[in-house]
Amino acid sequence: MSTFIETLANGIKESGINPQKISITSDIPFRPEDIKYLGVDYFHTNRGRAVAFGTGLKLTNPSLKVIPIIGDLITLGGNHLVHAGRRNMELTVICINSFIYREIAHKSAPETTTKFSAYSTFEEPFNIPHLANSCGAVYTARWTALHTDELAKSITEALQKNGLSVIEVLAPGLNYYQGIDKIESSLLNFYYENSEIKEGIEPRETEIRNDQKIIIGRFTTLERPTYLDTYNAQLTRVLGDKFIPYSGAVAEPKKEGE
Amino acid sequence: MKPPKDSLKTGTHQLSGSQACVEGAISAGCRFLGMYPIEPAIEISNYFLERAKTLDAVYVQMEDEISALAAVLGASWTGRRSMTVTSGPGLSLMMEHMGLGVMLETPCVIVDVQRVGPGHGIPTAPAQGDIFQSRWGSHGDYEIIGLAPSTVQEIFDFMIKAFNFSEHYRVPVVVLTDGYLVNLKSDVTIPRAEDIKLEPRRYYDGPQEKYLPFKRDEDLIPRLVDIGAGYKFHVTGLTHDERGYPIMNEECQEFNVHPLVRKIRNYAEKIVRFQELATEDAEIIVIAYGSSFSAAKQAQQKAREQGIKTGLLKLDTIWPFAENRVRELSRKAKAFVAVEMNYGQLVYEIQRCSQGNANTIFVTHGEKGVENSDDILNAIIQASRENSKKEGIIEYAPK
Amino acid sequence: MFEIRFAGYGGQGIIRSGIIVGKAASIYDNKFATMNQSFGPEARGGACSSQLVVAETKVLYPYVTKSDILVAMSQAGYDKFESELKENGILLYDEDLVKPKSDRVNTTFAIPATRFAEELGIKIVANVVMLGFFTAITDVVSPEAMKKAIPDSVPEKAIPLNLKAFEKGYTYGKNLKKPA
Amino acid sequence: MKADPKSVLTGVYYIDGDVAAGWGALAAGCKFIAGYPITPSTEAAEAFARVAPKAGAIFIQMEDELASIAAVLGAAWGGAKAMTITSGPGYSLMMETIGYGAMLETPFVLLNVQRGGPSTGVPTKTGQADMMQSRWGSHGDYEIIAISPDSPQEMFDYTIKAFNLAEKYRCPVMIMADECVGHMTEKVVIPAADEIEIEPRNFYKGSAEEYLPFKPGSDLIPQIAKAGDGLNLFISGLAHNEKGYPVKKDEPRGIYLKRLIDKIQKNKDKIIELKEEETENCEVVVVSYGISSRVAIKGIDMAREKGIKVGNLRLVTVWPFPDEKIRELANRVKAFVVPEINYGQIVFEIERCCDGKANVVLVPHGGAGVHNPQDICDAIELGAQKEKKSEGIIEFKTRLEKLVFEGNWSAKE
Amino acid sequence: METLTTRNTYHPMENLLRMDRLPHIWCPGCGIGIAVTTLAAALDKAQVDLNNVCIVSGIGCTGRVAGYVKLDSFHTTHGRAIPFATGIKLANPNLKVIVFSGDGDLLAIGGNHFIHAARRNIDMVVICVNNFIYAMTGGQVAPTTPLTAYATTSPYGCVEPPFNIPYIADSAGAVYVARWTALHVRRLATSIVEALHKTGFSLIEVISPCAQYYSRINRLGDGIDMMRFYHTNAEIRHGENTKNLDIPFQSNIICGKFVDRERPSYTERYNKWRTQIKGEDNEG
Repeated sequence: MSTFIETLANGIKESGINPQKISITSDIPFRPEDIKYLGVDYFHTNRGRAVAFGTGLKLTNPSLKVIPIIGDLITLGGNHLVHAGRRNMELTVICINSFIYREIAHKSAPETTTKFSAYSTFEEPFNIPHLANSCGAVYTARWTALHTDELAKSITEALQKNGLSVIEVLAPGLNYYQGIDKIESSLLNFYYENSEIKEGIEPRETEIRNDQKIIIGRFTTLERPTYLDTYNAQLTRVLGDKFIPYSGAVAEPKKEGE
Repeated sequence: MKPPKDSLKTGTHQLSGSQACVEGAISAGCRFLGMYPIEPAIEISNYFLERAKTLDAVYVQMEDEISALAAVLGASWTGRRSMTVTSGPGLSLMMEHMGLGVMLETPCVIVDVQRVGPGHGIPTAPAQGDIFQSRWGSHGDYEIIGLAPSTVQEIFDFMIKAFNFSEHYRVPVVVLTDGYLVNLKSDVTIPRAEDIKLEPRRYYDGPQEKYLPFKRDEDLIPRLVDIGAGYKFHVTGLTHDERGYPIMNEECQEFNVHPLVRKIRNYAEKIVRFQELATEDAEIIVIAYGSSFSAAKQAQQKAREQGIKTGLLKLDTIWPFAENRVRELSRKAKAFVAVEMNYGQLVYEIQRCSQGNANTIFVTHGEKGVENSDDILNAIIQASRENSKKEGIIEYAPK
Repeated sequence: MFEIRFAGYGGQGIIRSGIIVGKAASIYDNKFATMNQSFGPEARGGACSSQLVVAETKVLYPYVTKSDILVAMSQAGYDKFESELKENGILLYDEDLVKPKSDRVNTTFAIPATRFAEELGIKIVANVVMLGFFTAITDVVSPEAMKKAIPDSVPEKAIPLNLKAFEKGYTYGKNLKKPA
Repeated sequence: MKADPKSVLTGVYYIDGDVAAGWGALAAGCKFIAGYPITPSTEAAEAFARVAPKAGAIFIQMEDELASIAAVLGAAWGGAKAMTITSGPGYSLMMETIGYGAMLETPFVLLNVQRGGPSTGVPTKTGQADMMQSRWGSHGDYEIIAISPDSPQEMFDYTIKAFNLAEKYRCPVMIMADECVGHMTEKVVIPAADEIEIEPRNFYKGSAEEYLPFKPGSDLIPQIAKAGDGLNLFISGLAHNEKGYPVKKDEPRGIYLKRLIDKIQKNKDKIIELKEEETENCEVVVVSYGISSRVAIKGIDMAREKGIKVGNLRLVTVWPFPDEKIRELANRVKAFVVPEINYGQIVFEIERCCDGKANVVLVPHGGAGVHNPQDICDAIELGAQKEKKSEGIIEFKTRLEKLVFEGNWSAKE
Repeated sequence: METLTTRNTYHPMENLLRMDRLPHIWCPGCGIGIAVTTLAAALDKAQVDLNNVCIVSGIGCTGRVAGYVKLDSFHTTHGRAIPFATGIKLANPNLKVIVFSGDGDLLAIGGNHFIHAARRNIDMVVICVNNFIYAMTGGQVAPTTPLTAYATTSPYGCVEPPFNIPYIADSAGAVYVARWTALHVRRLATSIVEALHKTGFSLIEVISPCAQYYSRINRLGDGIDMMRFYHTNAEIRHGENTKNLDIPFQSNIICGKFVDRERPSYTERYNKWRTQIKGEDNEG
């Protein structure tokens, strides 16, 4: 079992939520064993669509807790994330930031070029917590994958939040999920050692820069009505009795003999 | 027109399909790659980036394939030869801009390294499942040109062809290869600059104030100018007239869109390319393209050894489809054996053009390995034993 | 079969006119009626039109090719669609808003619909006045059907006023002895 | 199962095709529509948004078409009957996820109100040029079902049918309408709820241990599950086996992947709906779909007045394609006449199935309007007169084409 | 070099507009025309060579701007003006690229490109006309529609909070961020000039009336009424923290220049990388 899955499992366990009511939507291919271990439903969505897929899932069955885990920066799916934030869709988004900050890493990690990382050489990354915050997320945090206890705690807190939570996890290459290889572990250690916890800092200040330590921690937590809260309140206000408060869209099952 | 000498790696080198693709593009004058990484097309973009270091070439990894092709179209209008590389899921995302490319008649090349689909499919396994998609995947009516190289050398050669076609016909050209071929290593001969013929861009050369971006030449193709050259032209994805101004009626729709189809269909015979092997006396004709070619060739030869008069038609261009040649062959042959790494796509075209003259047998190829020719050979044998005309497509079922 | 064109400018209820007649014909007169309207930027600002085909059997071709009836509520609408009107086609127009060419004397009918509507207290029912006139002059729909269709298409509070407007146009049409 | 009375707006209406489709979805038990505004399909979304809150259903306008269809798939796996609504450009954006949906065998419905293309084309006017795209637009091999309604009443009826087919065959079902039908206002009769038959979702009810999400039944269709039922679902867009686990690169995958095609192809007879008229003793048969099939009747009537024996075959389901029917007709007619609002799409399928036995005449139209019935009549006459078999498709030269390219037409806004 | 006033005609607008395409499609009372006029004034003031300016629009009412402006102009697909412009800019860095489009186009379907172009700091001026609604398709809810405001796809009031566009642009990395209403033509022109002279991703939001849909559905009067509303409710606060720039339904609109900073642009970083690599290669 990879460290991340164990962290996730701990986070879920602490939250007290029945794993059977949790769905993970992700564009990262998890292994069946990991999902079995977590005891959740898992949807390997197409690239970038984990949040949008999760939106459909959550709205259809609001009793579910949905955890979109999105990888490879937030390239394809960035739009879905910011809009989910705006709507305050009740999702616990885990952003795996595998973008290799070459300039930062250059200092100590000698061998950083994995297959996907060659591209990042001349680009600057997003400040994900700041972006999430600017579009309305109710919970933002950033940890490295080695901050297992802190990360698990953040997952627990985020699962208990009503609204869009965004937890950024700094972890190198995608292989991390299949077990860490040598290059990645050296990079991960580098992240770990070069990070500094600053809880509650304004997300604007958490930009990852090569001339300073990586700022990690829980940055914001606030209360805002969720999409469905707003929806039900507004329609009740306007439609009164004619409105059937929305509680889900699960279809009736086929009965015996039908 | 000739490529600039210093960009060429003239000589014979051992190259992977990915490298051959990039060398071909660079030889064809391509200086812009907009892409988004996807298996199994990553090597191509990595190698382009490698080569871009020493050339005046632009490389950009966009946020997704939608924007990758959008950027390529924009770049092409500045006068740079531009391309993108992708694989199935990415090609699906590019579909809307394929239509824009067609509508703006923008020269560009899309390399599709096919993998098993639909959905994620099997990212690392080669396939030929995007054949129909490349032709029909965007909404509305249009035609494109599709090329399918079969060897590493052909990847190099076809990239030059692709750019030449796209400049000449002002249409997106799709190069349909797959994960097997781009990873294959083989000797590739890169000619000297003076031996490579490049189609120059069809620039407008009349008086500036008379420029009409969509006024067609005799051969239905309009002339281009670059952004920044002072023409102040307008182009739109809406149905437009010669000036490029939108006009929303059925007459203008006819005026605008019919030529998009015609400019390819009318010149299909000039575009279509194929290679034939022993088709003169053949009863059974194997039709194959892309990576399936070498296994098909093997099977064809083995069948000949067994005394079955077998020929081979290898399609270099998939689109436009080699209609006339298949029709001609259908009158001579007893059966076609269509070989594809999918569950039946181009075979529908073959069946259509066989006009009920020849049987059409379909073989799914590749699951036992791209090199494996057993199923093809067995299908040939099955076809040779069948003496009556059968309706519809006969699916070869492996024993 | 009738091919009918309603033309005017935005805000006059031109589309609604097509819907009301279509509804009256197809639901209350048991005929077949297919209505189409123009959409998008071309439908904004000035010109606005709807086309309606009414027939005894299913309408196959959904657009007006040559209209039997043109209802013009604006000069621009009239100018645009006049050429589409059949040689012996009927022209109905608001006499204060449209100045038609005079070459169709026998089949041209005028009504001060907007002025009547203003007299009734609200300009926006001009189209309903026109519909009353339309019902009186042409054989497309029965007045009974129209009187059922109008209440379906307007807010409840406005029903009496609209029916009054319809009556006004209808009576004016019935009393009109000869074409203008 | 009968429709839920809360969701059925029983009555007689005078509404447009888009609205009828929106209401049809609600009647079919659809509780979730995610969409993004695009002309000319928006009215369907607006209609649903208006009625949904009163029936416990929801409409959500997503940020784009990619998100809309992804949300619909999520909703379907959450257990909802779900639909998205779009037109050409949006449809192109959805292509990746449609293939993904087919791979997951997700039941969902997609309404495409076609407009003039390619690219932005003519947004406010009609077209039928997404027909091949609907079948082939995503990468890889898969099959879908496509229905083409010709009136607002059919927009209502066939939206319900689309949902039923989606449930039954667990595949994307496309309603390939067009602007003309979508924006056309006609009488629509909505029956009482107990007269509407809807296909309930065939949820898996067995134990979690035994559940195989992609194990097919005898009809080749697996039973579906939904999230949150403790089944520990593992659902992936990777090529997967019956358990849903990814197959390896070198493993044989044909048996799993080909079923996506077979489950439609082998149930074809049950899916295909055709409307035939006077095809028994005709010399020419007109094959059409959607709005063109209505306009075609007008052309057919004109040709019949001239004494030509013309049959009419309307494809209500366009995909899967009725190969056998065309083949059978090809044996006894001289020609097929195919009016489509495109420059040749379904006509290729007809040419393919007629095995060189009859001529195939295409009556093309670029869109932004419908055919001139006179063109169809002339094409029928051409088909009836031509004794010799022509090679390939005969493209009829329409009046519009002559006007634009040979007449004195000049572009005016 | 060619500028608007060197083109020797009577009125600068005549030099920027395709006179042969007028009248335009915008409704009476719309603010887009004002924004275009202001762009003309700004181009004149900025003294840029018009041959080197290229304008790209997406789809929507504002998307039609490219069609009326006499520059090399591209009317692209919905939401994709920014990536199309990115291709142009990277392929020919000498060009000045202006993206002129609407809120739905840039922030809904184009949201991803918006944040990524800002992150990459692609050198372009993005003018986003925000009228709070999808007008071209007839008044659907937009990601900028204020909470509780009506639209055809939110017939019972909008249930989604709107974006604060300057805040997103800022958080994604834009180097210049400003907001004005269609009333602030002179200040808007100044902002456009400043943005044209910046290297990097500049965003200018222009709050604009939509009399035909937004105002009509929400009973806010016509274009003039909206202008009056801006007159009384717009408040200029230069340098305001972008997080405070939400626009609730019919309340204060904070305008001004909020961000003006320096970050290396994509092209600068790319070229720097190439020089480095070339250097390394030479050493090797």
